[in-house]
Amino acid sequence: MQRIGVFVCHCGSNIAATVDVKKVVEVIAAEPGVVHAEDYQYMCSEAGQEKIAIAVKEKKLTGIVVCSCSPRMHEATFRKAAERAGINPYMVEIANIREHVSWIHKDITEATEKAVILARAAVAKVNLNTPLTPGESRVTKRALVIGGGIAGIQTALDIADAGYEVDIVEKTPSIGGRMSQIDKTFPTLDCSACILTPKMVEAAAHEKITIYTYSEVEKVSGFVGDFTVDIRKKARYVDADKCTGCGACQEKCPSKKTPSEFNRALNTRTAIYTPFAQAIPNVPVIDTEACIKFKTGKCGLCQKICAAGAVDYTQKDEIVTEKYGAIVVATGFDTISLDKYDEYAYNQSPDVITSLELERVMNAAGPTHGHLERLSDGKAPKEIVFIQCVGSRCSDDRGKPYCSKICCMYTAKHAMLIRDKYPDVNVTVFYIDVRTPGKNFDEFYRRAVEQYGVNYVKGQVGKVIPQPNGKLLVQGSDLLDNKQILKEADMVVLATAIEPNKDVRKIATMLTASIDTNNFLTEAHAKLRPVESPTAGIFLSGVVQGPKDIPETVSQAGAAAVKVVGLLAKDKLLTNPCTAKADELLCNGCSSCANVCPYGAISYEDTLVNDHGIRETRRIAIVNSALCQGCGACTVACPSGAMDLQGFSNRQILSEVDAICR
Amino acid sequence: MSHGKNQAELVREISGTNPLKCMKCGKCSATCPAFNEMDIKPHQFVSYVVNNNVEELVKSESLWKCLSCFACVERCPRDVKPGKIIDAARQLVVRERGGNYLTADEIPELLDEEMPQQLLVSAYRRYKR
Amino acid sequence: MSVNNEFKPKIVAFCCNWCSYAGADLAGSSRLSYPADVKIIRVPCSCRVNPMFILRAFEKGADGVIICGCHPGDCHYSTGNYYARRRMTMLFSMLDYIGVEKGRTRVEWVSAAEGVKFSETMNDFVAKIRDLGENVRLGDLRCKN
Amino acid sequence: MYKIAKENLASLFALINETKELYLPVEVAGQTNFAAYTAEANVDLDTLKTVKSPKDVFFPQSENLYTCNKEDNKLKITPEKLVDAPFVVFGMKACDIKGIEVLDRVFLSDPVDSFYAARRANGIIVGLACHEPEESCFCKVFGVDCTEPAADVATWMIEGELYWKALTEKGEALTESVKALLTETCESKVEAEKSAVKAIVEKLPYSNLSLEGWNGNVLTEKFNDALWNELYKPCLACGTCTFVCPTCQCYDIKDYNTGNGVQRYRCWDSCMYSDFTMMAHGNNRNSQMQRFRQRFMHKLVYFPANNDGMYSCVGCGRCVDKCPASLNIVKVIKAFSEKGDK
Amino acid sequence: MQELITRAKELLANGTVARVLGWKIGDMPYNPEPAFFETVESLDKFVYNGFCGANLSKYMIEASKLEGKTLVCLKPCDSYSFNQLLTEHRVDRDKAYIIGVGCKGKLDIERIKKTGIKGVIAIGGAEMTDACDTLAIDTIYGEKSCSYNDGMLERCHVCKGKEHKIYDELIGESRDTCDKERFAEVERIEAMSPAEKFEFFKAELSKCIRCNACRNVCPACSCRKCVFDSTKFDSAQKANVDSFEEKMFHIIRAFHVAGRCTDCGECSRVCPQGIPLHLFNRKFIKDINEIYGEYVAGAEAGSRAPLVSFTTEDAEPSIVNERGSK
Repeated sequence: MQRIGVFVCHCGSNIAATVDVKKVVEVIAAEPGVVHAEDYQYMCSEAGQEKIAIAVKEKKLTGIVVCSCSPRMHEATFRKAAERAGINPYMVEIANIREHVSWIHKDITEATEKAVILARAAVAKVNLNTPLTPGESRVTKRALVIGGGIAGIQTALDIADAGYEVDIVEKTPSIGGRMSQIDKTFPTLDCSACILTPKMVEAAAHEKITIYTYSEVEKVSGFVGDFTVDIRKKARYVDADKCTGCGACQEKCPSKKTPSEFNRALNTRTAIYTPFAQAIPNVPVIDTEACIKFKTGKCGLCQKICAAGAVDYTQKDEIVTEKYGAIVVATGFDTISLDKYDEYAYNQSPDVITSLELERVMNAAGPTHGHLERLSDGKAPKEIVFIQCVGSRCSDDRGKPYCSKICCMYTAKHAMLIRDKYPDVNVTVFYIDVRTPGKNFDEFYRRAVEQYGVNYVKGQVGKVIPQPNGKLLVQGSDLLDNKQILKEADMVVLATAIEPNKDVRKIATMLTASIDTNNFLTEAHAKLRPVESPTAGIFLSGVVQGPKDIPETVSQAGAAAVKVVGLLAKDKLLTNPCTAKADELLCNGCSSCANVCPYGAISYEDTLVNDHGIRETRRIAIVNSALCQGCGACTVACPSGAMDLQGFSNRQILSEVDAICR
Repeated sequence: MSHGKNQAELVREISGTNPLKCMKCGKCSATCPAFNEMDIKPHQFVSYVVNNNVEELVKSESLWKCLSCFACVERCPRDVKPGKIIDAARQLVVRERGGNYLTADEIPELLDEEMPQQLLVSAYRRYKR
Repeated sequence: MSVNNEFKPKIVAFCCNWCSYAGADLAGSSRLSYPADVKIIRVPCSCRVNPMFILRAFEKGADGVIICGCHPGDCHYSTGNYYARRRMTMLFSMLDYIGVEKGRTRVEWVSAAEGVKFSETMNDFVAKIRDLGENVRLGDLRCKN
Repeated sequence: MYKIAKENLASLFALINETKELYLPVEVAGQTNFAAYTAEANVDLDTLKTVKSPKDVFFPQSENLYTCNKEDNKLKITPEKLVDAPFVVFGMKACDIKGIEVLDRVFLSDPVDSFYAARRANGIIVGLACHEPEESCFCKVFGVDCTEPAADVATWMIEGELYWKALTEKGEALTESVKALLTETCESKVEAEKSAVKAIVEKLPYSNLSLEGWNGNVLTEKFNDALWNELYKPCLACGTCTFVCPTCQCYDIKDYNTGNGVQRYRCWDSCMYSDFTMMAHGNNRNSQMQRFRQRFMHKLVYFPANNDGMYSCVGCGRCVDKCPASLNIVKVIKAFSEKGDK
Repeated sequence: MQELITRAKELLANGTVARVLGWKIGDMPYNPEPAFFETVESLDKFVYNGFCGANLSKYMIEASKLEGKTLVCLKPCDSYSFNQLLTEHRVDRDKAYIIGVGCKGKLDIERIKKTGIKGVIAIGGAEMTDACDTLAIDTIYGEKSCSYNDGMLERCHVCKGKEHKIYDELIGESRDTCDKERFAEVERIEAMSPAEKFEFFKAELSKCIRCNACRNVCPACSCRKCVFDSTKFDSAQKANVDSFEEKMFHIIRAFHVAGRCTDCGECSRVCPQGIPLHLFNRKFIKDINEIYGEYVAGAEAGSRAPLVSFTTEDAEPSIVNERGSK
């Protein structure tokens, strides 16, 4: 039995005006376990807290009930007061007699009665409280960034600049990501490569950053502060230490028919290749699917030509195991498949392209060397139609229900660039809404219309029909004129919806990070914790969390870095002691609890138990208190009651129920 | 011709669509082969229902110009199905005239030599449920 | 006022710490009243509510039990209320099946911003329980005197 | 010897119930058990064996012992009132009456259980002879004569008439109080019925079960027998056998918090349960084999050792009928004798 | 049956299995008991007939702890239970050699006796090999008969089908004995008024003697220590007749097995008071199927039970107001 002290606060007249505080003290003093009860004007004041300290000392209290305002207001205050007085902070319970009593009830008898009942419930609970101590876990001062696009690079740079080691894992042969494919950026129209490549170089050169390209995360275990990750370094068949990046191998390679991933398959590449000229590292990889040597055993030209002797056909995949304190997911996006959008004739005509493909067409390093031309016949287009919201804001299963956010702006950019460079080309944009929130965004769009004469049509395109003459007949509606428009275009550009990278679901599973139905990772709080995953130690950077443009991505990447740095700066983590705990004598090892745990905090171990003389090895649930956030989902999933939540135990809650219902 | 249930509600009920889902993209009108024949355009059907102005929709030319090709239904990104809405409006007229559907025996005598095959097909499509 | 013999139901409200308890606090600070018959038990999440707690409340004489949590999708622990939703649906269906009046149990999603909804919900729930009268089908007779 | 037509039994029950509580077999939702008589009760005298034995009329499944309340900061203890009015149990079978004799040995010997003693002192038992014994019956093995229930009043149901014969003073008094409904008759029909039923008993498959080797003196030998390790295996550790048994008398004492005080009550317990005789240090029988062995050793060895050779089994056969794993005392006894044969 | 014994002997003799879990011949025609056989000779007492209703899958929890494999005989419906136990890591697949035994519906002696048959001495027609539709029953009170169908367990009338969901080999033919609507009784209760429902369950549950047979036989109730026996939860209960605790016990028990119960019907088979306990479990199964989509517990090992799963589109608990009693 505890020795409980009850402290009833007047809160000036906030409580005392509607609750007979003296009466509460009198009634509660007679409760079993209560050895001290008093009231005071303001319990949260220094003098009030002092009263608690004195009572703890004089009455040898082991538990404290404060009848006051909401625990959300002052629970922490009174816990600290208890700790200073020498008792465990978790031996404190609050009876909320202000927000839940005095402020909502007018009748004093009724309010007093309710205050007594709430106090009784708190007393009943404290009777079953046990001292709890926050756990500690160590922090490995190294971060992992998954994805080497602008989001990943920026996060890594910011973390590294703060003085912590960072590893970047990038799936493709080079870092750079989508931004490296983009020609110009809105709303300033500066060259994407010009602002990205210095960052890539900086990352590669940074002494705190290690880059694993052509690599994938294979396995993740552990928890916040102490993750262990296996990284698979895929065989490049080129020794990075020897390669000078001269490019001779690529020139000689006879296998030249593979569609270039970097150029969105608008042209081809060789079997041994670097995705683009500024690739980092500037070390080619061999695509074994395309390589004649790997397919037939004959060839070996690249090896012969390589003066550095870097080509090594015997290279094997390598697994690197590394420990991290925090993990940032920055896996980015891709455009959706247009296979279900037959009406836009994307698969029928090479002159119907996506906006990302247009970026490559417009880029000097792209398949047309930056000349705007039709991919079917190389002719310069005279009439270009842009179609917005292709697959975005779509409630059927062909597209995505969300707005892809970046399309309005890049379409304005494309339209403007074309009109600027080729004033004789007519540009028509079919739109549903033009969305331009952002600094200088709407001004940018208006310039496209006002200064560059881009023809914006409010309406959607119903179908694109390739004509025998090579033209594309675009049938759309102009809702403002209430007309149907038929337009012969030379080129159609689709603002295709973006979606998270296909691999993200696999990664989310490995990280036990929650993911929504659209495959975006869920943030811990939509407003207040937008760069953290609900899973402790996992952070989100870039489009993996939701559609974003470059400036937003960069700022979020920085924010994620700050969160990581904040975590790595700690030597030890204090963990919330109100975590779940399994009673090993009751546990069945059935996995029900692990199935409902949102944090992957529960694992199973074969444990030797001594059950009243019976010794046997049993599969027992083990809760990792560093991961557990204390929601209690597991406690209800557990049929035997083995799983219980410290601080909100089954017996504690039942005792509150009993106290209220008596 | 309004008794009991409000007509807009009837249209919603018969068509099984929710016009409020419309985001006014106009893809229905963009895709409609009978657009030029219509006085009220497919994308407008929705607002007539939303604004409870079914009476006018029922009186419109469009009611009988729609081919029920269902291109708008196929292409609508918001699952609003203007084709079903106009079909529902037609239903109101048919029901008002006392019938619900034609019976199979009635069809032959109604057949016109010059009636295009396409209309027959679309009629079947329209009335199959 | 204090002398009346009208039926005073016992009502237990389980509120999740992050949304509904905060919603109740907001109802308090906004002075939005609801009957004193409602007594709130704070739980970390609606998924912490074991059906056993609810039956225990009825056993010991409660006339109504209401569970409040974050709106689906807004759970502080991301998925807790989804589990709570299934569990409570099943439990309520079973209680209905054995002949307990449906109105005695309820789940309501109340966010931290919905002080008004909290108060309205409680007013409505208490009114419904008053209409239903005393809980005679679930209590333990030993607790009745 | 008296008799009463079956169709007049309702009046008889009503008459008894006017002055006394009456317990008799009542059918509820397809099952017949002893319950308090009410005008609406579906009385069922045809079912040979009620699911539970009627022992709970004298030793209820759960009964309150006392209640504690707090009054003005002082603890107030109110003992439960003892039964002080006569009541009648109608329709007990000979085996179940023998079961009461076993319970008497436990509860009426020093220290006397006052709750049980009060019920025994006030209870008037009207026995009903068996008419069609069933294959699971083996009362004969324990010397029970199912045609001659050793009650305060013995009755026989023969061709739609209940024959009534008082055997004790209590029985005489009860007979006196209902005499208006009875008519006097001779015993010849009863004698014929008895010999006919006895002939059937001889034919029952278990009637010749041998108890050889089971007595109070074989404790160590039987306790250590390896056979238990085999026999217990199908046992599910449920309490069906103990709860339907007319002689099982173990109980647990528990507290119930009513919110206004605490009720201390006792309820039947089963030696098959893992928490049976649980103590602070744990349980002294921690395997199901031990718990299983306990039940049969108690019935066939420990009890006779302490009660002049009396077994605490009366052969009612309820465990034979009801065990979910088809285990029972007969199989145990047979297993030991088969082993002896080898 | 002979084929089964021969095969079991063979597997025991060649060391594939260390023991056989089956049924041993009883001392009455209708009471074979679950048994472990460790020697070839002991298998002479092996029996498999219409009275072998007991679901042996739960015994595999203990058998999984023993050295060597256990040959276990599972009927089609038992195989669901085994799968469920496997899903919950309660049995070890590597420790089991599963013979899927044929089943043509199992008999319930209580049902046979309810037809007025007393003093049973011998029963003909219960053997698996028989195509008999009628049981010839020899009693002390003369020759009686009962149709096989009338003597069948309730669960066999709503048979889940003759397919074994997990096995190493199959011996014997099975028959789908389903001739009743599985949820008919649940629907009948659902259609009652709240007062009628309450009276129905009150009458049924008032018979409960808390013997725990339902719980202890249940393959889903495989907890090492039940919450109702545990001192940790403040929920321990024992034999409190006519109190709320019976209702609480049965509701919570049904809730704990909801989504895990394979509807094997053992609870109703063993209840000494004949309480139709399956009506609780089947209600949950019906609700789960209707609200969350068809789910068959134990049909597939490793599948995720509905109550440890969710979708963001799940129905709100208020759906009970629309579906439940009016």
